[in-house]
Amino acid sequence: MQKIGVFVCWCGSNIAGTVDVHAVAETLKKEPGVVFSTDYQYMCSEAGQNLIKDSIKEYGLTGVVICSCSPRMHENTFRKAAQSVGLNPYMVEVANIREQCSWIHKDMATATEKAVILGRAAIAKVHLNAPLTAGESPVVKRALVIGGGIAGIQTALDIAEAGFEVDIVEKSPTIGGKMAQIDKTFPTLDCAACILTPKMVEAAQQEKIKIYSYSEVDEVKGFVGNFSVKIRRKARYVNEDICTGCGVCTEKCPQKKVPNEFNLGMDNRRAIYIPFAQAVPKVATIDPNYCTMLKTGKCGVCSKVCTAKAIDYTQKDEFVEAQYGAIVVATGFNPISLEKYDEFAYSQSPDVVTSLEYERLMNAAGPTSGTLLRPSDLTHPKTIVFVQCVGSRCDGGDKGKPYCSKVCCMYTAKHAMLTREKYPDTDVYVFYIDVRTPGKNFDEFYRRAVEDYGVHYIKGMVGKVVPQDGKLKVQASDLLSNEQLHIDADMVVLAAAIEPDKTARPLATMLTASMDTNDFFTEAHPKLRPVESPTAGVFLSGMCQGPKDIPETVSQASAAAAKVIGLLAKDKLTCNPCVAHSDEQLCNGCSSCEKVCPYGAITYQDKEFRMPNRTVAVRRVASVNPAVCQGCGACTVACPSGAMDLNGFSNRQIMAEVDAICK
Amino acid sequence: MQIEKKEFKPTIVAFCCNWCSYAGADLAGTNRLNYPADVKIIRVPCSCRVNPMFILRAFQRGADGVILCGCHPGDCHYTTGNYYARRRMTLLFSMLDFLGIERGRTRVEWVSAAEGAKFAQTMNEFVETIISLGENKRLEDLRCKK
Amino acid sequence: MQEMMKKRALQLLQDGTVERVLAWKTGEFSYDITPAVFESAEEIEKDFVYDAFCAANLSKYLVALSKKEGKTLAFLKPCDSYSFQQLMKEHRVDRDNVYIIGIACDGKADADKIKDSGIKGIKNIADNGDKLVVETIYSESTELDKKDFLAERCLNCKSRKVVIYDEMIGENGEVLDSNRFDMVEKIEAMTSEERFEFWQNELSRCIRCNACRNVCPACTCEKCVFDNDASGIANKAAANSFEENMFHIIRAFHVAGRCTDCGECSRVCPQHIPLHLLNRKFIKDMNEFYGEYQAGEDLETRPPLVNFTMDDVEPSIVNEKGGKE
Amino acid sequence: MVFSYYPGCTLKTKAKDLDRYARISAEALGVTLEELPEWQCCGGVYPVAKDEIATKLSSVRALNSAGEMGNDLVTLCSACHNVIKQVNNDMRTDENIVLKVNNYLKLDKPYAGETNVLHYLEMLRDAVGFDKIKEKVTNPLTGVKIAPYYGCLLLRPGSVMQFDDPENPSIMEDFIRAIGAEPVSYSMRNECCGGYVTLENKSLAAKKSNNVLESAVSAGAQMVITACPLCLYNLNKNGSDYDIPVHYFTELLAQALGLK
Amino acid sequence: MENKQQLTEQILRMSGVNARKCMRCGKCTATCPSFDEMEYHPHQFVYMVEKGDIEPLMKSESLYTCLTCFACVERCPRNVEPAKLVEAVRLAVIREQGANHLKPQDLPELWDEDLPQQAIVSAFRKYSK
Repeated sequence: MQKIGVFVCWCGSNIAGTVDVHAVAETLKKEPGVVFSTDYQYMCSEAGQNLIKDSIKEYGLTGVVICSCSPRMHENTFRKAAQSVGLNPYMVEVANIREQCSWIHKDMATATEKAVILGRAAIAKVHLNAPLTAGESPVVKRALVIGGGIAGIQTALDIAEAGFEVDIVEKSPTIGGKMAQIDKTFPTLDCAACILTPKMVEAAQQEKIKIYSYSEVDEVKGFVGNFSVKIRRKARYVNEDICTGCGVCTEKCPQKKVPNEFNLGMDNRRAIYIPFAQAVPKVATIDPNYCTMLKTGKCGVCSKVCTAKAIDYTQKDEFVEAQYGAIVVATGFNPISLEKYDEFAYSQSPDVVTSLEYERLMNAAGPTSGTLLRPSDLTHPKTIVFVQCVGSRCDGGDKGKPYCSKVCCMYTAKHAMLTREKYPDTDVYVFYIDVRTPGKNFDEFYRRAVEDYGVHYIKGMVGKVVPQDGKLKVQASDLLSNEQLHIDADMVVLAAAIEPDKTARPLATMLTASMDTNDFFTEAHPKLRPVESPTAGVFLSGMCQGPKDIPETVSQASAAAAKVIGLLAKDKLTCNPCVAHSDEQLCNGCSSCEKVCPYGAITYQDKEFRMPNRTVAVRRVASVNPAVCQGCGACTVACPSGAMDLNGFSNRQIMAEVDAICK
Repeated sequence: MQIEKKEFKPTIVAFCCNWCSYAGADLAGTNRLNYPADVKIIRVPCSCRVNPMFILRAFQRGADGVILCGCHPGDCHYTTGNYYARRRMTLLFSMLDFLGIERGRTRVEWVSAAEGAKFAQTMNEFVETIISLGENKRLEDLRCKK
Repeated sequence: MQEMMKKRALQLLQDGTVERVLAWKTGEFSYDITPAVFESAEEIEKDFVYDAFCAANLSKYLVALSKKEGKTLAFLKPCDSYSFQQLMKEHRVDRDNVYIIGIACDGKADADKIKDSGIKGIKNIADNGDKLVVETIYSESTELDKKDFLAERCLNCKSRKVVIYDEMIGENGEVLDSNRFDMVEKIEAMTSEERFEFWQNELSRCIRCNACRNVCPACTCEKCVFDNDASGIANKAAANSFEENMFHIIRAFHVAGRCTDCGECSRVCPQHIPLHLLNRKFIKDMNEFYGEYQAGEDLETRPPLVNFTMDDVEPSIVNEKGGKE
Repeated sequence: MVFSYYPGCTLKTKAKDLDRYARISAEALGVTLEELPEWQCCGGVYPVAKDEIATKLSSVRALNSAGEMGNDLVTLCSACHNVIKQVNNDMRTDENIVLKVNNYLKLDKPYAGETNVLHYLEMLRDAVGFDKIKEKVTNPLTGVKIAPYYGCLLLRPGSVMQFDDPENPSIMEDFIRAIGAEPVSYSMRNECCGGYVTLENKSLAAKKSNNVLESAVSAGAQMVITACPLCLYNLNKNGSDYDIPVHYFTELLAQALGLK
Repeated sequence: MENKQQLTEQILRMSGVNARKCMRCGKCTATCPSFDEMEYHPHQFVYMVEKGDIEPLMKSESLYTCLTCFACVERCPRNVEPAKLVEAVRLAVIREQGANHLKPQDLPELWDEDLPQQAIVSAFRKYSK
């Protein structure tokens, strides 16, 4: 039997004005288990807290009920007070007789009666409270960043800056991501490479950062503070430590007809290649799909010309297993495939390009060395039509993505503006549904494109593109003048919707992190925890969480880094003790709880149970990882056998409250 | 002849999730928005913590109405809890209706931490409904043939 | 059928494929058949029976049997196979330890219906394909059409397809368009008052014998919450008039999304309470609110109660779509 | 290989060639086309409105009749194909239509879209295989530059027709390659020729037809092929700015197979 | 007013179209091969039906210049299906007694000997009841 003390607070006249606090204390004194009951002016004051502490000591209280303001206000205060004199803080319950009683009722008799009932419910609950100890788990002081684009680089740099080790896993041979392919950035028009490559170099030189390029995450185990990750280092057939990046091999390789992915296939590279001049790490990689030596065993030119002797045709995939306290997902995005939108003739004419391809066509390191030439005949295009929202804002399903890709309005304005600036004799049309420019200096930028650069912005959409006689016959609508336009264009640029990288979904499964129907990672809370995944210890950076531009990506990257630093700064994690736990004797192992757990906190194991007649039975039972569980209780209701229960809000505790209220 | 009518004071249990609705109830208090004292709130971490058993238990022990309040769908502190609660309560309420229990006795309302006024208004409406339904007899009587 | 099954059971037992056979044997009367485990050829030769009265769903016994050493041969009717697959989905049975022979089923006879038809002193009922031959203690013999005496659940059969098996005896059937929700709809069409009276009439007969729970293939909890003192709702004897309601509602809720609608609960109820209607109500609601779902149909689909969509119906749907006021 | 075959009214009158060459070619390719015993005109245009029931009945009768014989239903005229496939889709997806149609028809067994509808081209691609056709070709049309004309009816709506990629189809191109000729790629191949208004609005039909032919001619086509009698008529009659022959694809098939 | 609303509902029901899904991109109008012949263009059809302005549409020649080529249906990013609205409005017109757009007596004038059956059949199906 508990020895319970009841403390009724007046809160000055806030409670005492409507509730007869003395009567409440007296009535509750008669409840079973109550050995002490009193009222006082301000329980939260130092004197009030001392009253509680002294009473705990004097009466040897095992449970405390405080009838006062909302537990959201002072529950912690009272718990700490109890703890300071050796009572487990979770033996304290608060009956809310201010916000939910004295402040909403006028009649003293009614309010007093209700206060007593609320007090009784709290007493009934305390009877069933058990001391809870917050568990602790150690924190491995190293972070993993998956994805080496601008998001991943920024996150890694910030974490390293704070003194923690970070590993970056990047699936392609170099870090840099999509930003490396971009020519200029809006709305300032500074060159993307000029601001990105120093960061890439910094990441490479930062002692705390280790870059696993050309690598993928194969397996993730563990939980917040202690993830164990298996990283596959794909064979690049070049010894990374020896290669000097001199590039001789990439010039001598006889296999010249390999589509160059960095320029989106608009030109060719060799079978051994360095993706671009500023690549980090600047080492060569052999493409096994094209290398004659690897495919037929005959060639070996690169090996012969390599003075550093870095080529190794026998290399195999290697695996690294490492421990991390936190994982940041920064897997980024890709433009969607335009197969389904061939009314724009993307597959029918090389002069119909995506915006990212256009980016490369404008770029000095691109296939045309920065001169804008149309791919079909390398002539200057005189009329260019930009089409916005290709595959964005659709009805979902086969039609395309239901969301706005967010960056297209701005980069299209940028393309249009840059084109007009470099080639003033070019006619530029932009077909838009809405121009969306929320962002610092964004609308001004777009207006400049229209007002200063004379870009023709037309509210409407392109309906059909017909390549004919060297032109692209564009049929479009102009909704404001209610006309159908027919434009003979030289190039058409499609603002393809963006979608999360294809590697994100399997990664989410490995991390037990949740995703929305569009394969964007979901955040722990859309407003308040936007850079955390609901899975503890997994953080989100950049486009993998939703469409965003570079400044937003960098902000989120730094925010994620701050969260990681906050986590890694701790030696141990204190867990919320109000977590679920499973009674193995009762558990059927049916997996219902696991299915509703938003945190992936529940796992199963086969356990032996002693049965009658000295037999042993093996049964699959659930166990909850207290470091991961957040205590929502979804599992407790999903569980038919009642094996799953929640500390601090157990079935019996809640039912005791129900009983006390309904008596 | 005058029959003396005893005023019916219903017993009403309100389960409120800690993050939204309980805070909404607190806000109703802070703003001094009245609702009847018949409503007694039980704090739960999330609407998904509420087991149909608790609701039946309340009726068993004499409650006349039970209401469950949680974060608005999409705003759950635990992301998905109220979605499960919504399904569970939909099915439970439908079953009670099927058994001939007055459907006004159970209700789910999504109340955010900012919706103090909505909380008070909801409780006022609910109490009114319960008073109009009168004492909860059917659930108790289901097993005893008159 | 019986002979084919028997022959195959003997073969599999003798060639060591299985250690034991789960099937049926005759109880007190020829129409009172109980599940049985046979471990030897002799037992099979002696007691093995399969006819129109082999109604029991065998799947539940495999929770324990599949954990035993050696394989168990189980004969599963379509109904049983759904239950078995549902148990697999919940990791309650070890598939590798069960050899399943699916048996085609065209419905089981209901001995009570025969008794109710006015035949007195039934001694024996023989299953003769489409006909049932009833012999009485008065040495009378009557031939009845089996289809006139099918159990209620078989008249509303949802599926004649055995969904999981190692081999089939008889030709596997199809999923059927059944009218199984007709009665639920009929009750829904009653007024609230009438529904209450209907259920009061039914549930007031409950004697809490637990037969429904004990036979239910979804009720395989290691320990039922109603038997667990620590659960706070255990009750051996009813504490007040509410207990039975609570028991039946909670039981139906606990099996919601897991109940395959095999109808065993109503079959075994000694008080003839149509308990399956509670389960069907949940099934019907789940189908209507969250899309068609058949428990036990496959191993992958998420049961509706551990699933959600962001635009699920609100509980207030009951005000629009519930029964009549 | 046996298929039920729905020729449609135009193939019995003005477009006998389309039909005749299809039959003899099928036979040569080992396909038996069993003409449905009693078929009625499909109406020529799909009745779009949800409350159009009577106008869908003839299609359902044809579908059900093929279904009763256990066959897939092959159609040839693009319009018939479009109508019958769309009605079949209604019978698969629109409960209301299924109910009303079945109430009306009182078939032995209610029909709910069980029959598969194939266009003759689909049959060539999926049942026969273009590779097999290539083998059987005795008289390849080597060097002939042919513009495939799909029009709108074969392809749209893509989600229902499931015929080919509605924006970038390839089945006719593959067919052209199979008979040894060279397909010409041009973007107007899936644009409308204006066939449905040919009766009333010759100038609009002419404009649309000429646009199609212009695109084909400028891409270097020597002839155009189609599966639709209405398109054929319209391109020939109204597309008079361009003097380029328009043929039924079956005619070329028969020719390549040495049957013409 | 009530009539207007009824008419709108009738059109929406007959077509099965949800006009509210339209995001006013104008792709239907951009892709329409019959644009020049139309008084009201596909996007206007959608918008006017959404607003309940059915009467002007019913009086419009546009009903008979739509080619039913389904390009707008195929290419609409929002699955709005403008052609189905055109068809529904046309039906609303020709289902009225004596409102047939095409009458048998018109035929001889339009006839030529190569005209395939389907041209006539479909024209009657589309333009008369």
